[in-house]
Amino acid sequence: MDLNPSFEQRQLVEAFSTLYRGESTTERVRAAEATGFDPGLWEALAGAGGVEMALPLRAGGSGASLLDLALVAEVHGRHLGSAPLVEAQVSARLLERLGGAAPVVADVAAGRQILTVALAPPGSGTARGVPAAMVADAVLVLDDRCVALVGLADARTPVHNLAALPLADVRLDADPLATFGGEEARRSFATALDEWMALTASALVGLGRRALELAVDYATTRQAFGAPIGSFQAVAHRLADAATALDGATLLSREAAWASEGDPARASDLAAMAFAFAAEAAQVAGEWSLHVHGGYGFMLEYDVQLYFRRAKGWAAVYSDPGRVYAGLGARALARRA
Amino acid sequence: MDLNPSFEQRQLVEAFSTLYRGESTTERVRAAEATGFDPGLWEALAGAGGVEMALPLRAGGSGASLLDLALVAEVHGRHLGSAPLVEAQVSARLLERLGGAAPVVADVAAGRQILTVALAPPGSGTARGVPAAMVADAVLVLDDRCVALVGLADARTPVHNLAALPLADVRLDADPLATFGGEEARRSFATALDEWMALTASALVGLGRRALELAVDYATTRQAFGAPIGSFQAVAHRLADAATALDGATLLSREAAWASEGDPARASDLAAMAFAFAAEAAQVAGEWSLHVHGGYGFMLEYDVQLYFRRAKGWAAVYSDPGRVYAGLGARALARRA
Amino acid sequence: MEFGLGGGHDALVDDVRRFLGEHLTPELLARVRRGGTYHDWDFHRALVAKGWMAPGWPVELGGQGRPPLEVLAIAEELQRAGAPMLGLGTTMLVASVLRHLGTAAQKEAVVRPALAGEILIALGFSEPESGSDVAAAQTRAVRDGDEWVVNGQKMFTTNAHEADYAFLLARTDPTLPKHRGLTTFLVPLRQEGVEIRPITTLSGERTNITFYADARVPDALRIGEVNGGWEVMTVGLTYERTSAAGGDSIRLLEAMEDWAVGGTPHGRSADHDERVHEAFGRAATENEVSVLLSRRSAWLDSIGELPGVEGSMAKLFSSEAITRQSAQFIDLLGPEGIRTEEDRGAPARGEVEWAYRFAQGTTIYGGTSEIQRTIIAQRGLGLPRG
Amino acid sequence: MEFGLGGGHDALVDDVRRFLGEHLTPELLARVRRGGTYHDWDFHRALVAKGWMAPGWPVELGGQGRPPLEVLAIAEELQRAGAPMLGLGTTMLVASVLRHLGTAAQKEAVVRPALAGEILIALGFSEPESGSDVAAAQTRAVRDGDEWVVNGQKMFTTNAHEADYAFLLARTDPTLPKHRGLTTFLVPLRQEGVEIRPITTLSGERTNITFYADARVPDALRIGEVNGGWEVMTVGLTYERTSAAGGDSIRLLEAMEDWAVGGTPHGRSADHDERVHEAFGRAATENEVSVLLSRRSAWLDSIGELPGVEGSMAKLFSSEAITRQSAQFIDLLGPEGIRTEEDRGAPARGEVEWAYRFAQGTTIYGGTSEIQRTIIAQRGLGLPRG
Repeated sequence: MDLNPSFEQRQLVEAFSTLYRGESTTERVRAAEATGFDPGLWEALAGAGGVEMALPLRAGGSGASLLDLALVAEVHGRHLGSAPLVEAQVSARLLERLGGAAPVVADVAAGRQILTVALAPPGSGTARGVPAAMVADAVLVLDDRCVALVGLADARTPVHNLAALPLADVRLDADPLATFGGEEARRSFATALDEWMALTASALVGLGRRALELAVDYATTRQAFGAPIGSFQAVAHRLADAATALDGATLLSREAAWASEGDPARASDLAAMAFAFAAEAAQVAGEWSLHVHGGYGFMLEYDVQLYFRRAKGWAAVYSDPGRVYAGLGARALARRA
Repeated sequence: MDLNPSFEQRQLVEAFSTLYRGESTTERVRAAEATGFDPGLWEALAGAGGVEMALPLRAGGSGASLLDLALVAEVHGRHLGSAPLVEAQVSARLLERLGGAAPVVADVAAGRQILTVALAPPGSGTARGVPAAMVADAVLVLDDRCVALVGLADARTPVHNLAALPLADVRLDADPLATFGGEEARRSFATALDEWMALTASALVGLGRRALELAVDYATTRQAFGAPIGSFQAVAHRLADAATALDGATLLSREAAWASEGDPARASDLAAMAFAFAAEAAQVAGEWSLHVHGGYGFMLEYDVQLYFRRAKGWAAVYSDPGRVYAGLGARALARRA
Repeated sequence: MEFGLGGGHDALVDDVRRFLGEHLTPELLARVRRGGTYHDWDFHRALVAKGWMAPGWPVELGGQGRPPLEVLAIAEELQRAGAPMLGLGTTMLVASVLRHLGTAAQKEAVVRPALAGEILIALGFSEPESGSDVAAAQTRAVRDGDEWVVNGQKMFTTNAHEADYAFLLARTDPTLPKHRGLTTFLVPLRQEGVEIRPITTLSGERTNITFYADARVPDALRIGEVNGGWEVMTVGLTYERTSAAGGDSIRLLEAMEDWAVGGTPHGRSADHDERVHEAFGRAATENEVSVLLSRRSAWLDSIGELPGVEGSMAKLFSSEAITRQSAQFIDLLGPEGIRTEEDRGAPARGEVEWAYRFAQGTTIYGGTSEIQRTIIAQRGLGLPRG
Repeated sequence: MEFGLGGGHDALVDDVRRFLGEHLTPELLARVRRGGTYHDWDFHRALVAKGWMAPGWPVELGGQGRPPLEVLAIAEELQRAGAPMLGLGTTMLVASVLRHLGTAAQKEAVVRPALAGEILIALGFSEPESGSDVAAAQTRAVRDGDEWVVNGQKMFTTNAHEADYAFLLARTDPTLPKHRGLTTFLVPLRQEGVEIRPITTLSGERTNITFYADARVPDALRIGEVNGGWEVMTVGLTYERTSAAGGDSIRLLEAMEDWAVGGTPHGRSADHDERVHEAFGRAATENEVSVLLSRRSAWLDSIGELPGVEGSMAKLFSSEAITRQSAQFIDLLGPEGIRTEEDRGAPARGEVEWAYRFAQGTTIYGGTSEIQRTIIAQRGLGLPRG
């Protein structure tokens, strides 16, 4: 066990932190709320190899581990990135694993095309609430028969949502751009979902930690009844609980990402655990930070509401934590039975 | 609306408070833990008309309302009465409503015989965890066909339990003492369950309020870091939440009892609501009061553990609150559909 | 002991519902939600015409002389329907203060037109540097002959842009101890020295910052004694704290139940799902408790007792309940739960998503949950002060 | 970054499990539970023989020189199995303090036999009037030549009836400020001036009140400077706070899973019940977090950093988790859940009912949850002191 990031990982985090500090200020996040997408941030991410890094060397990528991507996702979450980095990385890896056409993979790696992935099976010919679908070019969907790559241009309807995410309902009536059948394609798709959960857990951790920092800063300076409000137990003890949960979520989400190579047998369970636990920790941090800000927290002008809304919304795109826990519990019992 | 008890109700509460203060001290409660039954308390209760009062005038009772009984049940809970008053009252009313033999009803009313009621339908010829079954003479059971009055003498096995209640598993292989068939018997049995829930809610409220008082007393006198611990928000705000929940549970359990005559259409829902909410409020009060006592709370010698154990156990005899809430939700949806 | 509200209560509720059917049109609700101003002059005047601006006030003062429980019944129905009542609420809070502490001239000049639906009054307590600790107000008022000159800022002056006056807490003697140098005024808002800048909130409600730069207020519009403002505030804050969120919770559960029985085209199936059923049963129970806690306050009021701790309990419990419930309902709806009301596919018409944002404010305004818990602990349980 | 513990870890865990299979017999577990003394000399000496009394200590001091993560691995397995370790825990805490602050003679006279499994040491911090506020201790120690005379009482001196010494915090100068007039001693317990009175606890554990009436302790058994006891305690309390409840939680979930797959003759069916599945998945996740938080502390220790805040987080999280989980598991079991282990029909062998009682203590001893939250808020987050 070594919980310190490697030298390369520290460099990676520092490089992306610099990028996000410049290209994802809260002013930029606000400016992008109408579409949920900041083209300037996306260009910068693509230019920095944000998608390419996720691909293996054989596909012209830089072969980053899922743990490397998780550390970047923490930075993404911390800065509320208005760009589908996680979706693009996960679907690029999936397409490559499925054996997608090399030119398409190359376009995706370079950020010239954006892919995304439908997290839930489609019903009645529609994939609902697909993340990033308003800004992506195509989506990977798993239906009863196969994994299909479906073009998005004329197939999407925007979904107005709490978190200002570029979600869309996607009609699947046009012919797919490509299909991938067989058991292995299904397994690859399941792996992609695990990767999405692990990376989203990391993004939620970054988001939650920043929300907590906002609360701590505010509670340290704001005075009431002759003392900083952070000196009152009613405030301080809540924040201590949030900090503890976020530390736990940090460890768990990093462990989940590490496990994809380090402990494959547990990777899927750990991804689900990390997703559900980080979702709850981020939600609590968002709600308590908002609350600690008093009336200011309720003003759109203050930043904390940006975190509050995304803490709930980024996770809800896939599932509430309760259902994920239920799935974990059922799997554990099935293994024992 | 008038939330003040009537003059008669105040007299009733005062009379039973005096009785319990004498006959159900915590020393007596401790002394009765091995059996869960204090014969002296039972004699006193029977002598004071504790069961008789629950019967209508036509059956030689004093025709107390369910609300009158609820106020007495609050006193019972407050003093952790080691006697099956609620079970005896509910089953006496049920037997009378079923048209049970007058001499039996008279014996029951006078406390010469103790009846109880099986809260769950029996399975495999056994009614499990029947309250008061170790000290009662007979139990009323609802099975697929009818309501049966079953003698207990040779049919019971004691159930060791958290709350030191005189529970037993009851074998139903002997011939019943009496049976009561038909739809009306079923409905009467359902009413008895509602009454048991409403009265148990009141008992839990009394128990919870006393647990809270113990915590407030302790937190007011116990010093740490140069101040009474009740002046710290970490303690005070928890107790404020418990007090609020208990005030809510008090109003709700009294409303539920009142509704049996005052608003029969809602009586069954309100009884379930009161039971589940009072169970949670009492559990929280028990746990937090125990916690506020620090290491002392963990000593058997201190009284607060008596409340802590019964808060959970008295409710669990029937059900956890979650299942009761689920039943309420399902009923509400069925009505709307 | 009696929990029934009597046949008159049912008739009154029916009457309120008929009124709402006529006046609270879907167009009005949509306009209010879109604009964020939870005051509408047409609806307000319709309420006044019905006598429901101040139903509990004596007839001779412009009310209907209704007992507190009838007043509550009207308020419960209006809140449950989501009627725009913020302007009425603040105006009546101030009218109640003036009824007790105002001069005859103030009653004539302010209370009468307020009850006639002619003017609106906003609250100016909070400041950029003071919220829960309201007595720390720094806005200055300095005497100048028959007038006072006001300088400072007030936060969250909701409806200032519709209102005629702000009920303003100002420091009139900075040399006195914190609670002793304060005075309250009714500051006319339509004057040059007042600037009103809108604030948009998380739930879309519009509120305002108001800036006072040499704003003038005649001494005749001072309430209470000079430097006696804290006594006035004590009365005012007691009225403010009675605001409970039980009605909003009931409306939220109804929206969820509509969703559950409506076929749930895209959400999770609510049939046979114990998690949904449990959440619904729990919410219904909590809502019953909220209603009972509020009714207890009204009943205490009706027998001449001041519901201090009891009002705090009603406010604390109902606001924390809607905060829990709205978060849990979003979870039950799954990915569909975060669709906003602008989305045509939103379950429960987007009410749940909106409620999750709205609920966060209920634990803040009218006294935070922390303030209520301290009141309950110290005044209710008698725990020692920290 | 690396979360793997290496192949040596798996082999070590296997070794511990083999050891437990041999020495932690069902009879021993039953005897410990029945008697309430969570110390057993045979088991203790078997651990010593295996080198697992102080596996992290240097070989020359009687340890095995294992890195902190291996030490934790051994402790995790022992806790998860429910091995009686309270006597070992307090003894090693004191040995650790003495290793840093003891004299050469104390190391020879106390640490050596302690590590050899020959003597046991209990803790004497809490008093009737001081618990969390441990520096408020009133027990007096007065110098008398080469000895000190001790008078006072100590609460919760667990295993005093088995132990040779109590690690005692006493006031040696009442004229100095609270934290400055304290001194720590190793008081021999087998002497006339010491009375040990048993305390039975909610979970059946036996602890003790110890009374000191002119009890004598040689100055050679003073630890640290005279009036320097608080510095000693600071070291001691840091070791105490590392106690986490993750292993107990894991054992509890395993018992519930056994119940769920075992046919559930009388309880509710666990098949297809989303509420049960959700609780199991949540508990498994919380247990993973508890393990990770504890491992982080051990890892920090291994790289030479003091896990202060991190230890508090591990302790806080794991103890609150088992408290929530045990209450919820009782609920899931329904009416069957309150049957105790004496009941032959108890589900999960009564482990759940017992855990509900046991868990309440975990949020108290070794520093209450409130103390941990204050440490995390002030030292971890840098929030201002109250």
